[in-house]
Amino acid sequence: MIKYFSDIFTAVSTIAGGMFITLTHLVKAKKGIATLQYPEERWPRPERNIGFNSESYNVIRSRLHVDMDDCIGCLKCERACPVDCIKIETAKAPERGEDIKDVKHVGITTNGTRKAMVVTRFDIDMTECCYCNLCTYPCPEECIFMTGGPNGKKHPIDYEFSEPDRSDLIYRFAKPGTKEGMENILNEKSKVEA
Amino acid sequence: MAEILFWFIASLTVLSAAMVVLNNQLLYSAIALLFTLFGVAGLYIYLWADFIAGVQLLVYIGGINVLIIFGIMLTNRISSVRLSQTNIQQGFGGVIALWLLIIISLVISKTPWYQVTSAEPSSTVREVGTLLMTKYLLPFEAISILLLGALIGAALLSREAS
Amino acid sequence: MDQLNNYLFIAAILFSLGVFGVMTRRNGIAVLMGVELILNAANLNFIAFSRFGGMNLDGHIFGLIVIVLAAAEAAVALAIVINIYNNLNTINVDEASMMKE
Amino acid sequence: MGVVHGEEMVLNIGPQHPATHGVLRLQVRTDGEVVSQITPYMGYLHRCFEKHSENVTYEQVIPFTDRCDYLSSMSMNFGYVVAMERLMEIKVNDRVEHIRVVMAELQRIASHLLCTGVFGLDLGAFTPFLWALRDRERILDLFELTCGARLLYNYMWVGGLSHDIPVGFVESTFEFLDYFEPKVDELENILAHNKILVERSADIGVMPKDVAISYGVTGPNLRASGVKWDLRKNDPYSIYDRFEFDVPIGEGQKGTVGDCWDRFYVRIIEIRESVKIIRQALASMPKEGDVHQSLPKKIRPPKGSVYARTETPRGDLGYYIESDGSPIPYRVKMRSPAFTALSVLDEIGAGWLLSDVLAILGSLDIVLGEIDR
Amino acid sequence: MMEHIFIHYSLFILFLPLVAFVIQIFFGKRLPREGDWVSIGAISITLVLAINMFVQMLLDYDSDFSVEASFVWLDMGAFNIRLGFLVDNITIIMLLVVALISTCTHIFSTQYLKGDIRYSRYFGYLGLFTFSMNGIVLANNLMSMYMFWELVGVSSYLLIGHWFEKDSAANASKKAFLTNRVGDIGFFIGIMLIYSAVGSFAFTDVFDGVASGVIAGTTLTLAGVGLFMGAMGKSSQFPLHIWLPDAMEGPTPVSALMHAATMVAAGVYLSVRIFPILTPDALLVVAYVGGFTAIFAASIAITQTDIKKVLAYSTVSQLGYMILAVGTGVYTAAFFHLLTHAMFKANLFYGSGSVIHSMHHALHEKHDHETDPQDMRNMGGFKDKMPITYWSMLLSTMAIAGVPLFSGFLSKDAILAGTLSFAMHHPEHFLLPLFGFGAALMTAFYMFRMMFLTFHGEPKMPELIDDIHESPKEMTGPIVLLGALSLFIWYTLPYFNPMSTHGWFTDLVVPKDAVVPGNLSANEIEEGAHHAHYLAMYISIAVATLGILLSWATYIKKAVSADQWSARSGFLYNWSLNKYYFDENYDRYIYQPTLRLADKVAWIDWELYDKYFINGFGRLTNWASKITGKFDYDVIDQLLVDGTGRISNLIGRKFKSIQTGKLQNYVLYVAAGVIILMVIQSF
Amino acid sequence: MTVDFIFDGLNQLFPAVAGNDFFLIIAMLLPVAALLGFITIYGFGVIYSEIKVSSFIQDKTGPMGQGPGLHAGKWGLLQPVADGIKLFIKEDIIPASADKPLFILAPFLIFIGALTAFIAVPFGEKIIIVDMNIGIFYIIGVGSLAVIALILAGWSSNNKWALFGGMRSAAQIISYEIPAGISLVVVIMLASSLNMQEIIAYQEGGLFNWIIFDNPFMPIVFVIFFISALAETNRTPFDLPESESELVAGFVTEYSGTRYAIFFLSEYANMFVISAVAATAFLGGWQSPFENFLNTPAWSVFWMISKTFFLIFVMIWVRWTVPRLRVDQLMHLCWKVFIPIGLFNVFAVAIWIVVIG
Repeated sequence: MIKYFSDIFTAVSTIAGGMFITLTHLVKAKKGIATLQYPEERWPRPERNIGFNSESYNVIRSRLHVDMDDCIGCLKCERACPVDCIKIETAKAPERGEDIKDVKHVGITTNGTRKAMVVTRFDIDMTECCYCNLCTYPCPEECIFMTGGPNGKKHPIDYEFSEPDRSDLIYRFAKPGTKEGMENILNEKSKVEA
Repeated sequence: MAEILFWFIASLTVLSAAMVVLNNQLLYSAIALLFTLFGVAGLYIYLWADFIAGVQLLVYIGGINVLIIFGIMLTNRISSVRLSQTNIQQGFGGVIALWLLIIISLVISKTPWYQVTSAEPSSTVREVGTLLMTKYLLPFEAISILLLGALIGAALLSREAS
Repeated sequence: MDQLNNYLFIAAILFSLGVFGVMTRRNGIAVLMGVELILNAANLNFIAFSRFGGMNLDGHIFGLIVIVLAAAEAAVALAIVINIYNNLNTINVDEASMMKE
Repeated sequence: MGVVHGEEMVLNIGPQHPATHGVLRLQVRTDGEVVSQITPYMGYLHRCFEKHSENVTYEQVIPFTDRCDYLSSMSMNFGYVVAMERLMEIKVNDRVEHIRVVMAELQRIASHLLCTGVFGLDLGAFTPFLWALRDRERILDLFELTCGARLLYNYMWVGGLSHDIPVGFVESTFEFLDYFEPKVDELENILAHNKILVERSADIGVMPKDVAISYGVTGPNLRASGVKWDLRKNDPYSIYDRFEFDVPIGEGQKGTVGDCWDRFYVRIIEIRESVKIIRQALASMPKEGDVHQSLPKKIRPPKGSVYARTETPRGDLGYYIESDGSPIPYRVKMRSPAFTALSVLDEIGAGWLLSDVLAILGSLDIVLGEIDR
Repeated sequence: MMEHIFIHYSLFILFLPLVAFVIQIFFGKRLPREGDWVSIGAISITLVLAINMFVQMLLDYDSDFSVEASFVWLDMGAFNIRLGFLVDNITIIMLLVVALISTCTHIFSTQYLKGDIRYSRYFGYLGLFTFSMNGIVLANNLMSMYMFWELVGVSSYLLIGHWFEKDSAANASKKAFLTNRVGDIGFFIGIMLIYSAVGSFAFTDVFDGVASGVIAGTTLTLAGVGLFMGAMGKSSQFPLHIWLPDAMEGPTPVSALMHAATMVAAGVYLSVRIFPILTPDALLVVAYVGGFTAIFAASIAITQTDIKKVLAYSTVSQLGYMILAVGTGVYTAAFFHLLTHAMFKANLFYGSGSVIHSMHHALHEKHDHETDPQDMRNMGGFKDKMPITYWSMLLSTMAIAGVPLFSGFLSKDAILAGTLSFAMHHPEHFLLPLFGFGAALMTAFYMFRMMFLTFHGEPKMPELIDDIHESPKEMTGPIVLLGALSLFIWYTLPYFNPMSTHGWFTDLVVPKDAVVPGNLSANEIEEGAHHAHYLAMYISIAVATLGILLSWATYIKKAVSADQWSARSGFLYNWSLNKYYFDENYDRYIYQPTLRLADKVAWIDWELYDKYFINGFGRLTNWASKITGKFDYDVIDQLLVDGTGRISNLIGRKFKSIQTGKLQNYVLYVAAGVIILMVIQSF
Repeated sequence: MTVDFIFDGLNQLFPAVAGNDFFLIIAMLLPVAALLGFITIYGFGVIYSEIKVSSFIQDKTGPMGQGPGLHAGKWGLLQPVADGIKLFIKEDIIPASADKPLFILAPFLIFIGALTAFIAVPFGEKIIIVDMNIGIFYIIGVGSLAVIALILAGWSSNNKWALFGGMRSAAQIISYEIPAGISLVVVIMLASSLNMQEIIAYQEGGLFNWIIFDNPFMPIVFVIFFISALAETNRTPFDLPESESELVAGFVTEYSGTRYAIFFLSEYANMFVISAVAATAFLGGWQSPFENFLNTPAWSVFWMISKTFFLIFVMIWVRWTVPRLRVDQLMHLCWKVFIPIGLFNVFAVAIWIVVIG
């Protein structure tokens, strides 16, 4: 009998306590609200500072971007990728370090490396990408990176890269016409040699 | 207007009562019974018996009909949708029932009923309550004991033998 | 609407339908529904006589008692029906005829 | 005479059901509402983790471990790198170890928050779930600040970390802990002692000590059954032997030892203990130290095998790695804690009502990614 | 309505045991000590109230004191039933008796039934019994008395059958119940006769009605005899006495409470209450029934070996005394004897219970479950082992045997004197005093026989004697108290004359003149009794002494061999031992014949009527005329007699198929039948 | 009452064709139309408040919008409207193996139950559609219709979850009608009338004349009634019939579109009715809490609705606080806690009335 009433008492008191807690949340609604009004408000990207000389160093994992002008076609990123979403094809440049105007190939990277290969295809399938960031580390020219990476000022952070067409998520970084241009050049060259 | 409504209710009652006994799907019968009970409750209101109508709503619809539906659910393979049943001696029974109706109707129409016209009572609840507590105290107590007995009996019947 | 006979006729129809149901249905619960119809018919007569026949509120009392009776009856009947179902795995009343002999 | 026995019914709970925490299918036999047998069917989330690992290099396995227990990726990374470092005999510096411990404990808090919140949700209390998620978001913010990802971090590498922690991380973590501690009390007050929740979970789904041990159940589930077993204490890895913390066990405070309530409450106490560890680790963390110091240039472990186990929020996580000397692992086997927790479900869940089974399932805190792998 | 404080007291006394009953039934199992303290508490309160009432009665000392209160219970227009209380001196004394014995029983039972599985229920039933007994005592009208009468029957049924696992107990309870029903039929008929004449149930109205002659003559006699039949049932008078000895299957405290002191006294109480409406004819019936019962039961008691059976038949005998006293008009004496008898007989039962209890334990120690612990042939020599029981039982035995200085002497003396004076007035009824004195002689004999067999002499089962020991305090307490109450001193209070019945009692319960015209006046008898008093006293002392001496000679001195005597007395001994074959005779002449009646009738039909009459007649006529005989045989016998049977057989076989066992078919037939009837009716 | 009032009004307005049956039909339909309008508006309001209160309790903002169009109005005010529109234009699926007639009948039955109960709810001294003698009794009686509708919905869906939900809700509602009824019996004993208006009239004269303050037992009675009301409307912690973590959505699992919307609306309508009954029976109905203050008919509507909404708010508040009970605990609570205490209250109040009142 005592248990019966003490059970009723605990039930009433604990439920009343819980209701008091929820009531405080209701009353102090203005203070505690955690929601962001998405289209109007965006998620604040944390400004990351790891103490390097670059003032802000963002490691935000967003979509991949390749600076084609710097890519030397070393295939390190392709090998690092655990899911094989990067596909690179290269062609040997006629001359190391020379610009080839026809295919908009720049011969020297910003780091000053002379390029021996022309990248004819650099495709990243973002539907397969697992955002592990592994491809960015081996790159000797730091030309592949997640947007918002070290060159964050050039590339704004964005995570709204949904596309109506699935094939639009295959990013083709090789400059348009490179492949055909290189084929033409190589054909001409072989013809000349022949 | 009220006349039309009366006949509407009466026909609802009778038709759904026919559904109750003629339909072969048990659950449809039960739902038809619901409408019959509703109709009878409506007729009670025409008979100035608002309290009885309320009791009819509460006990019949809220209690007995639900109980019947529960009974149907508990005594059938409920995961199959069709809860049908079959009839026996339909022809003979139909004839007998019809005859019964005819004879009762004859009796009703032939009998010169003693009728009085009384005024509509303002509220029946208080009077019914007073009657229950005075004149009909014994039946009232008896019926409550009966109810208690039925309760215990039903509980006992459906209890697991240990 | 203000005629006693109307109500008596409705009650008579309900009664015969109820009797028909009781006589013909094989399913125990369906039989029970027939019984409910009969009780309702009786009740309707009580209330009708209560208004027209000078029974005044006594008819109401009887109506109440009948309703309570119906409730008790339904409870017990369903308990029995469920028992029959548990024992015989059917509630067809014509198959529950062990008391025949 | 007899009570009404409902016909035996076979219910499929899931694979799409609000209470299965993922794509789990439970085939449940019920008599009325009483469950007589539970058969879990798994594999809806099977991703061939182990087979996959035999085809990628050692460092490429780490992103896959993330995806096993997606609610405690840090701990999964941690287990793998501990195993690899044992295999390659790498000793990492103190700063790395401290950061790893902080991350793992933060992850434990996040995971337990989700578990307790979802347990409430399973029992019908919606609000505490959202409060728990709100606080979990703060932890995910800290992770994002650290490594840029909110869920799948790939943060711990063999021999180090992918990044050092950013400037201000320690301060913001302390700030978070100060904010967080009263919230745990609030969570406990609204949920743990609520009479209805106690009624729903106390004495329900009791997992006795011997059952838990014979089924190989680990982690909070085992501790709730009254076994003081925590790898951080019993088989210390990393630097856990340097910190002071208690290992809470179920005491049967509201019912029997090893009931749902105990499993639930042990997690709440563990949150508090984790907070303690984080405070100690942050305070004693060396200011200097290169997180890439012992990072091997090329991961090519010697021929041999290793089995290493760590304590994740769900229990003992074991990695068995066999190397044939090539840069690609010969075999990676993962012993996942939630798998054993799920296997005990039929043992402790049969005989209860349907609602209780879902409460028991919620209290076991399973993650399908790890079970199916 | 309830202006007098006694009404409040009575209300409490009536309903407290009922409250205890309800509590015991619903919560008994859960209360500490299974709740016996609830019952004991309730009953103690009633005892205190009863004593209070008693003391106030003594202080007021008003012989005409009477208060009454009633209310309408059932209002059915012209027919209404009132319930109410009538409190007068008789009621107060009865209440005291009931409360006192009931309290003693409750206390006694705590030990006697210790460890019983239905302990709390037992106390609950005791409460119910006390409630209903008080109800009888307090009733102011026949109807409510009848109700409580039946309630007493129910609760005695429950209590006798307390150990219903034993077949004998279950049968005894049924027997008691059914036998009582027989008497109650008469009671009910009597009530209805009176009601139909007087139109009221209340005693006062009935008495007024009788006085004013509304009901008189044969009707009144019949009503009186009818009411007395109820008393016969309850007080177990011949020939309805058979249930009481069997009722000893119940727990011994129950026997003490109901079958010695209270329930069986209800019959006497009823007779006393309705005394004014008993006509001389009815009284004569009463007197003869009582007198015969007294001597008849005493003669059975002489030979019984079961200690409780002896007491039971002694009870029947003593009740016969009381009824005899009522019949001869000295109802004061009857009531006085009721009072004293309640005390000493309850005590005797307690004592026997104590002995049985001790025997039972002793047998239990020896793991002997075969020996009957109630059989006196297994006892003997308990005197030193159970001194308290022995001495108090001895006091009560003295009282019942009519030894001077004990209560029984006073009351018995009064009865005998009344009987004697009645016989003096009406010499044709000389048998009545003979019954009285004969019974007194036998009582003295068999009571001391019981004492000697139980407590004196050599132990018959020496292996038990070490385990025999005095019962605990809860049991000896009531024994001592009631033993003390067997002394004369309490009953002759203001005068202290051990030889005279003149005490507070006689003045309080003065006999009122019967209201029936032509009845012999109670006062007249009283006068006569005074004259016959000394004669009666001497005879009774002589008779008692003779009985005791005879007993002493037989069982202590062994001067007279009991076996020889029994052998010599032949069938008389056997008859007595077998209770005059009453049960067997009932069985043989009433139950079995009824059962066999159908067989007999059938037999008569076939064997006598058919074979000898029809066929014989046929043969006779055949002998006279073959044609007539053939006609007779073919037409009468085959066609009409057998043919009827065959046709009904045939019809039965045909109609058997109608009985399908399906209710719905029956409904159909019924409906069809109704329709056919209605159609026929309309033509 | 209102019907007569409108009928008289129409007759006076058009004396030429007075007494026309057509007027009577209008007089009957008008209140019904008003009622439907009220339920719709009330539905929007209560759904909005449910969303908002739950959001604030959970530290969210709930639906917010900066203007009409995409964002559901200012502060999300148009969210319920948008929800409603969505539900009504959604495809209405009837499962192939369902029992079609009953599947269609069930939502209407429950809606009829909710709607017909409204006509006995008093909003003011004259503002009540039908002032019945047995008003409070009538509402309890009509409320039991929901049970049948729920069983039908659960059964006819031919889905195990739905069946479980239907049976559970039926058992639950039937059981909790008893403590609710017992609590109302106490009120009826005090007011000695079944008429809603007379019950309110009994509580005339300010806050402390309300039945809830009538004697020390009444708060307990009120709490029992209110919790039973929660159970009868299938609200948390008694939302077992539609408990989403167990039974997916209970008896409405297979319902979609308009039919689902009707179930949804009926639940909220039942909440209003039961809160209105509670307000009437315990909190003085449409009477102002202060004697002779704001006690005009217009204010009476305000008081009634604000009391009702306060109770609805408490229901919402409770819903977002507590977990859900289990079936046997639910029954335990009803039969072993509420009914004994309720019966005790009946006796206690009866004694109180005789001894003190």
